[in-house]
Amino acid sequence: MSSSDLTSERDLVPQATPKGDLAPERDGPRDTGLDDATLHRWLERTWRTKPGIIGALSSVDHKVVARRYLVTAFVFLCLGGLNAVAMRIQLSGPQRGLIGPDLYNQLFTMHGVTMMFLFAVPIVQATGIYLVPLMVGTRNIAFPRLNAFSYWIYVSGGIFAWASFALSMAPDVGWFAYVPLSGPEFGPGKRADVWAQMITYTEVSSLAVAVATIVTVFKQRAPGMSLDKIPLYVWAMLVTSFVVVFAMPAVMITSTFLILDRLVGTHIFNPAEGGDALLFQHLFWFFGHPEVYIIFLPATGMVSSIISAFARRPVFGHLGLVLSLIAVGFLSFGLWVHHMFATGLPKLGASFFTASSMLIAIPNGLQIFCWLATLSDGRPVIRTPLLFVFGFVFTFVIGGLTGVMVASVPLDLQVHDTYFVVAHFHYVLIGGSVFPLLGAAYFWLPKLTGRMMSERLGRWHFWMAFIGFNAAFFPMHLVGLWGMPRRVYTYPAELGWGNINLFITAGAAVFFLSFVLFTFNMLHGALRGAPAGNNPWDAGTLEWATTSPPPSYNFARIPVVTHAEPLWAEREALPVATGLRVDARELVISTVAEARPDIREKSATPSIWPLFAAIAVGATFLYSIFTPWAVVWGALPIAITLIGWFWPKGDPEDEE
Amino acid sequence: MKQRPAADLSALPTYGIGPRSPTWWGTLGFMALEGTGFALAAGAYLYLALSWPQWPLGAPRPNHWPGTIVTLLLIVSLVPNHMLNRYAEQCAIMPVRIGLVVMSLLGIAPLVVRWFEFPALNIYWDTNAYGSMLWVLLGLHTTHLITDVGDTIVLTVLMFTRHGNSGRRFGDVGDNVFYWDFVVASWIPIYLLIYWTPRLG
Amino acid sequence: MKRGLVVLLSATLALAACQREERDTRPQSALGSGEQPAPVTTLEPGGERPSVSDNKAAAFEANAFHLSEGKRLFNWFNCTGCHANGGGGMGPALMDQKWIYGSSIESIHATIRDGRPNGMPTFRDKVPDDQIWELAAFVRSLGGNAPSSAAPSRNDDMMVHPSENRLPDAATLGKSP
Amino acid sequence: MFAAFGTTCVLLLQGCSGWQSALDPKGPAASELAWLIWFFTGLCALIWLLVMIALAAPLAMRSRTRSDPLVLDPGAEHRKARAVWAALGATTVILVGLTLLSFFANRTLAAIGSDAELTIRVTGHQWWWEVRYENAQPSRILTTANEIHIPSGEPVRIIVTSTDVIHSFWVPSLAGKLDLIPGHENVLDLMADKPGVYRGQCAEFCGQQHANMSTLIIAEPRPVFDAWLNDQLRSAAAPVSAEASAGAELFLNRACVMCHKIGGTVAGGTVAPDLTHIASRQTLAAGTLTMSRGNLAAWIADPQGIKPGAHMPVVDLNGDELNAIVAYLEGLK
Repeated sequence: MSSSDLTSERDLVPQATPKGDLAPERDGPRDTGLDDATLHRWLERTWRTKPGIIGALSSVDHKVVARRYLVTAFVFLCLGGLNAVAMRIQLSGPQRGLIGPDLYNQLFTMHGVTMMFLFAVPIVQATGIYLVPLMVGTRNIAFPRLNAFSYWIYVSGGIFAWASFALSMAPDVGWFAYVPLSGPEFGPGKRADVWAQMITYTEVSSLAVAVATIVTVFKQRAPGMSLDKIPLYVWAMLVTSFVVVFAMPAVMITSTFLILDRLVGTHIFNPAEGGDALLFQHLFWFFGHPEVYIIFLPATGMVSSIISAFARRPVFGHLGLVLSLIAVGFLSFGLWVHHMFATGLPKLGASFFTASSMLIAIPNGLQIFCWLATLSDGRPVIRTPLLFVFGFVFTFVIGGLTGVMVASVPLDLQVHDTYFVVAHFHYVLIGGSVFPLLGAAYFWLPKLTGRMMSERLGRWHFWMAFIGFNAAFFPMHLVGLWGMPRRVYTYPAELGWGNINLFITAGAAVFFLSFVLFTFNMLHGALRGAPAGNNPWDAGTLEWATTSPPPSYNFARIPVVTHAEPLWAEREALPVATGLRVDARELVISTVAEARPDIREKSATPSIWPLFAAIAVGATFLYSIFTPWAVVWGALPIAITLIGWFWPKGDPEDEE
Repeated sequence: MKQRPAADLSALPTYGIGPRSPTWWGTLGFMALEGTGFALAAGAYLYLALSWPQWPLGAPRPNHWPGTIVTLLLIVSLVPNHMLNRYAEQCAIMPVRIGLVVMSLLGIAPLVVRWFEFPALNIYWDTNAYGSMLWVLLGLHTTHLITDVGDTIVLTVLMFTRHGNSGRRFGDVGDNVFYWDFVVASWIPIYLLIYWTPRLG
Repeated sequence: MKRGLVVLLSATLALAACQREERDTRPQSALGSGEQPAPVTTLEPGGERPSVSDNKAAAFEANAFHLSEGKRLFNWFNCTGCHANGGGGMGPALMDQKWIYGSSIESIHATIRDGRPNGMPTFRDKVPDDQIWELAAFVRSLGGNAPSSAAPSRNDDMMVHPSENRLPDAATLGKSP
Repeated sequence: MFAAFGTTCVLLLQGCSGWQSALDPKGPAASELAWLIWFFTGLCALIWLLVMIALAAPLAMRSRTRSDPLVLDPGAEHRKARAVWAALGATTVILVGLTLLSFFANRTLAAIGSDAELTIRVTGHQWWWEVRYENAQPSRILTTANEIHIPSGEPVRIIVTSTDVIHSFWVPSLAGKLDLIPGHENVLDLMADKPGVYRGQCAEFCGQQHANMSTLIIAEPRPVFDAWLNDQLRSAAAPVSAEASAGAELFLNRACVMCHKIGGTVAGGTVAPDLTHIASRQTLAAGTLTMSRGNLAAWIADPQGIKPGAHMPVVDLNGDELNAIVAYLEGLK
């Protein structure tokens, strides 16, 4: 991107559109000409989250909702991590009797389910909920009540899953819960139903967030932020949200089919009556593979932001990176079968999926090359966020290359469902997503809290996490090749896997401790850290234009964007738009491609109804593992809460 | 950071209809994900149909008449639906009210006939996988239909209150029209799949 | 965060009162338990017999795992040979609400263990006691006498009758003898 | 870090001698795959090293003192573009190469069993393997469990399926894995180059005792194999001692007979492993225990302690009864 493509500000003059025979528009005070203090008073009164418990439960501020999401997801990360530690202790030696198979199976299922559905997807979406509106220069996410609703549904799904774990009825069928093991005959009790319904909760919530994110990026970008000026992180979230929209329905269909088979006796997966167990795997992995990219793509956006800030230049190959994001999004739907190479599919068909799996390595490779090119100008500023990016490249490239290995049909037959694959996907998911997320935490938490985290502790944290992670997961490649299958609660001593498993457990302990350190650093930073200021890293995107933490209205005046790195391009004074009302929640709706300001639309006011709706929907989901009639009985409260949600209350926001 | 005013937005309108409004895009997003769900359910049906040479597993053919009547009703409803859309664009309150009442009735009518569609499938959901898939497909679309009819009825009531005569509400009517089109469009492939693919074999 | 934890904790405590879905594969201690309940008479016409003061019944009759194990054993031990999936054949039907020797799990357990006149053999030595309890619990569920949240779902077999978890609850229908 | 890799390298050498290792191939399919694994690993390690050099190189440079991040050197940008294009081209070429390589490896694997004489049907159960040697003459069909004898040096066709949940048949030293799926039949061809015992394990999570569902492939020269097969086709040996006779009596009158089969007796259960020649096997309970008098007794006395969740129940037997049954089973060579 060169700096020559500044949008002429003349293009931004809005074109008034003729209106119908409506009552004359009621009007209120505008921000034009107000001094900063008055403007702040007005906007704060209009946009704040009201005090008190009801006010807190009614909040629709994207930053408040995102903070809740982040904290909740972090809690689930810790719980999932504790599961992992328990499993590692059991596996630290052959024939250990600490944990029996019944508990062990629940542990690894809860670990997978928690990490995938309650940590990874929510946390990348939460980061997007927080950052995307700030980065595109708007005052709230699109459909803020839907956003609040999504959080309540998510947290109730999480509580549901963990309460069932506390009751010893957690799912014990693996995070992909293959039938027939999870089916009506071999999965007695409610354990598999808990899996199926927990999926429904979390998918409803992430679909809602995805739609809100897409519309925010399409319609709420600051004036002048045409497609070529959208930050890479926002592109990544946009593509991710599209992948969510097309992938998540697959798992909802899968879990619905499963629950129907279990509850009302349909035969969708029953081979004796014309069903097929493999159909489950096709449907699940049609979601399951894109899921990996739902977790990974936002991380690439974080990496681009961090690299750009510390290499002190725009990322090399902006267009190439955007195109590769889109390419990965598309291709991610074409490789689900590589999870099923051992099911005995026709050889030629399987080979096609080898080719498509290899193909996705090309756009991913392009991203890595562009980042390396960005960094190659000279020694970058080495701070903790960038260290985690280095850790990301180190580990993710290993994960990507072992991904190329498992994409090969014959090779996969030796490593499928062994610890090699466990190592592979942890390198991809932790290396590819958790390391960037940790970097992002050091990078953006000062924006959330207004205070810096300790750099020294950050470096300690990085090296502990890096060494612990590699020590825990690298040897798994080997133990997998030596024949150790995944999901075994014990193994015989004669196979000689004892020492290496002990070593892995030690690595896992170090990795776990690094998170203890991280938690301390976060809390310490949030309470005692040095003040961050608006833009501690001198980065170029819009979230750094406002205070840390940002006010409830994000920006006192909506920025006008002239460059992909607006803060670098406009160092003297940031161009802003005026003319918005300050007594109502007004934000700028712009056109999809060029981001020409088009409408001054009202954003929804706080409401308690999304919480009520979430309770009604959640109760219906919970009840429906016991009887199909729950859907009928639940429809009434859901309808009532939705009417309460959408019915106009006479606020200025509703009436125009 | 210092700021300089660069654009004055005070003359912008306060609502927009169709693709100009975020709600329209939100509606489109939900259509995309629901459409994906339908497509996958239909894909599951076809997957099973192609895996079993003796599909539909010896089951009697469904009686297509209730389904055909629903289809005709849905197609006919498109005409008033689009008239309603035009009135909403013109922000004409009375014709919009009448149009919504008509659309509510035209939504309830196929639901009534839908009640007779389930027995006309001539098979139960627990007889075999073919029966299961028919009930799943029909059930999915019925849920869809009930949701949108409920939505239309609430909107109709809303338009008769003092909140009705506002630009945003007319935008909502436009989105409701848009969604009904989707309800109709998603039915056609399901109709063909349920009633006509078993007749092919 | 605090709020989340409090909610989580209180929900956990509230639910801890519910029945846990245990999968006890060794309900009685493995070795040396030895003692079988004292044998009862082989003839007990109609009605309930006094229940054994043994809490086996409670542990088995509403536990999903034991019910599903009972269903598996019902097929494995070829109970269907006479009772034909519960519909009855050479032996009486198990799905209706007629119970010749009582519908309590103790009565059914006694029937399987000690046998009954007119053809029901004794399985006292052939089937371990816990498995008899599992079978008895399952047989009860065939007539809708087990809670639907614990009763087995359909098998991956040909469909012969609606699965036990979909049967109308005999108790609430007032059909229980 | 280096310590970690050093340790793993040492451990790597130690692990190569395993009897359940993909890196210790004992048959043509596994050899082909081991070669493929090493080739991919080598190439990937090289690529990874190049990326790491590119990543570390800027650390050795001087830091840039440019004040305006938006002023870039057009010449340098141009050189970068060329480098990125070159890397992308190389990536594409390598990936195409690897795709072709795996395609041809697949063809090699498919060719292995085209002329197999022996067909074995392996059916997965929770948590053991039913093994049936197919034969045109019904009387020569052999059903056994958990241990698969094959003739060495010749291809064997294995047809796999399942009657309950999905399992996966995997003997790493001989071949890649293949799933056993109810309602599907899959075909795996394998061959052991030399006589030996190769361990395999279920590789698809199948419930509580997934960890204890292993199998042994015992490859023997053809004559030994034929002798074994003929031996196994015989009915069970009659009890020789008084204790064993008592054991046989107990076996037929207690819970054992409900599930197990012993050829030549009335015990005809088919839902559990066939015990006609159980004492000729090397392991018990699908590889959970080695075969010995003590382990047999332990297994019968407390199966739920050894393999919790397995379908073998705890049967109420007193010490004498237990010893008698063990004595009987021990004689079933």
